[in-house]
Amino acid sequence: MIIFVPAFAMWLKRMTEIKIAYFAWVRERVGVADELVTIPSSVVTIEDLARWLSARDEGYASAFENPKLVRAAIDRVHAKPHDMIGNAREIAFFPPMTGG
Amino acid sequence: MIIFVPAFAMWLKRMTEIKIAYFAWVRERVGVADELVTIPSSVVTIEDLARWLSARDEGYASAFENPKLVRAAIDRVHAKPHDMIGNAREIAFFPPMTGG
Amino acid sequence: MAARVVIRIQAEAFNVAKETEALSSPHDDLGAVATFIGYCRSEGGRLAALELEHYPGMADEEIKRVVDQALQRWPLSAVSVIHRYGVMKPGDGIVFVGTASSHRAEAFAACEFLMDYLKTQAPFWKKEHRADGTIGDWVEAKADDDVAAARWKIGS
Amino acid sequence: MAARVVIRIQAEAFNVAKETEALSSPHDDLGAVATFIGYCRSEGGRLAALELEHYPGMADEEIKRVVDQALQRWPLSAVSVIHRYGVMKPGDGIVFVGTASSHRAEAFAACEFLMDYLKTQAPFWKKEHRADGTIGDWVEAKADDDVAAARWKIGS
Repeated sequence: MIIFVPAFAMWLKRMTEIKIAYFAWVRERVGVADELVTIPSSVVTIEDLARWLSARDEGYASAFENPKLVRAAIDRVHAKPHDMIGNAREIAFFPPMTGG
Repeated sequence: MIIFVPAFAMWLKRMTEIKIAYFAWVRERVGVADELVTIPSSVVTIEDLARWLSARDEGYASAFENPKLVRAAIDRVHAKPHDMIGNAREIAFFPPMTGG
Repeated sequence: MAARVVIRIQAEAFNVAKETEALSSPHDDLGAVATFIGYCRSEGGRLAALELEHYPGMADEEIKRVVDQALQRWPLSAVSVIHRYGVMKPGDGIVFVGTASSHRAEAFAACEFLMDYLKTQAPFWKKEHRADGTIGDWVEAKADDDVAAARWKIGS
Repeated sequence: MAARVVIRIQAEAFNVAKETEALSSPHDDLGAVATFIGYCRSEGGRLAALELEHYPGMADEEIKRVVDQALQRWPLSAVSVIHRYGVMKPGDGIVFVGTASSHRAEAFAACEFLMDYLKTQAPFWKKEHRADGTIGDWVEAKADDDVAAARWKIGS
């Protein structure tokens, strides 16, 4: 017998909802600066997330068309394509940096 | 027959008279900051000059006792022990530099 | 001796004199201060401005990480990193990096290390505003910069 | 473009702000200014002052030669070298070197080159004045400094 517990369901939902931020031309192509996204459990790594986002529409597809040109950060720390998203609260995608 | 020409003698004298300047502990050991010296024709190189000066007195001898620690300049350009004095007007002796 | 660290991400111009003075605030064994200022260039008149976008949440944290690496690597008495964002005109200072140490080799190395890492690691992006009034391209990262950063042999 | 060169040998203190500003005097393709300031140290309280002797006739000429080498080697828009002589107290600036170029690598390299060469080639000598009031020794040249200068592979 399964008992439906609303509080537990909300916690589950929060666990898979994540903030994604975009910068520079990645932001321009995607069309938003940041968004809250509920990602499926099949999306485990940064690379998975980029692929999953690319399938959304042409803007995302264009942003991620050359994965080598897109860098990522997990919770504000530089990350690599195979790094796992885990319990991250904020993922960012952006081109190679040109500050300084 | 030799004709004595005073003007020519003065020119000869000027040719062999040279200013020598000393700096830092070389100056302190020699005891003067600079001097006009008439050097014999046997003194051809910087090394010769250092040896010749060393024979003058204890102060000079002490200044040049370790030739590796004394640097020289000919007419305000760094020189090496075997460089020739030639028609130089100013020779300087000093320790390795410690500016900057 | 704890190092005096200044990290600022700001829209306003910085005052080079004030920042340099702060690095050499009196302490008896300061021997060397190295500074670097990066300016907005017109690229031979082609550009009217550069617009710098940044990742506000991350920029400060990432620069702090880079500064911490410098502090672990060299004996520094002070480090300052100031990076601006927003629209810069040619001649405007974009970044100021300064290091203070007892000896010159350490001050120079740390200053250059910080600049190399800021270029490749700090989340800032430059967009060109052309002299003809149109918006230009995003500046592309240079392979040279990665090479410069890589010579310090610290993993990113 | 002719580089703007400043070489000064002086007893008076220099103004870091003014000297740095002069290096970045507006021109559109200035991208990078690197500066270095060398200070008088107390060596942990041991020294009351450093007295700098110099060879007035040669110092200016020798620094000019070193600056010319830097200008031949790197594309610089401005170079400043200011070296003081006389008695310096701990914390006093002794030397200011600044370079301006389009890109940072050139500005840094030229600035460090100039400092390395000033240390081993410019006719200046430091004498210690001890904190106990006595006159100390002449500072000995460091083998390190010759190594630093030698890596630029320019004959002295």
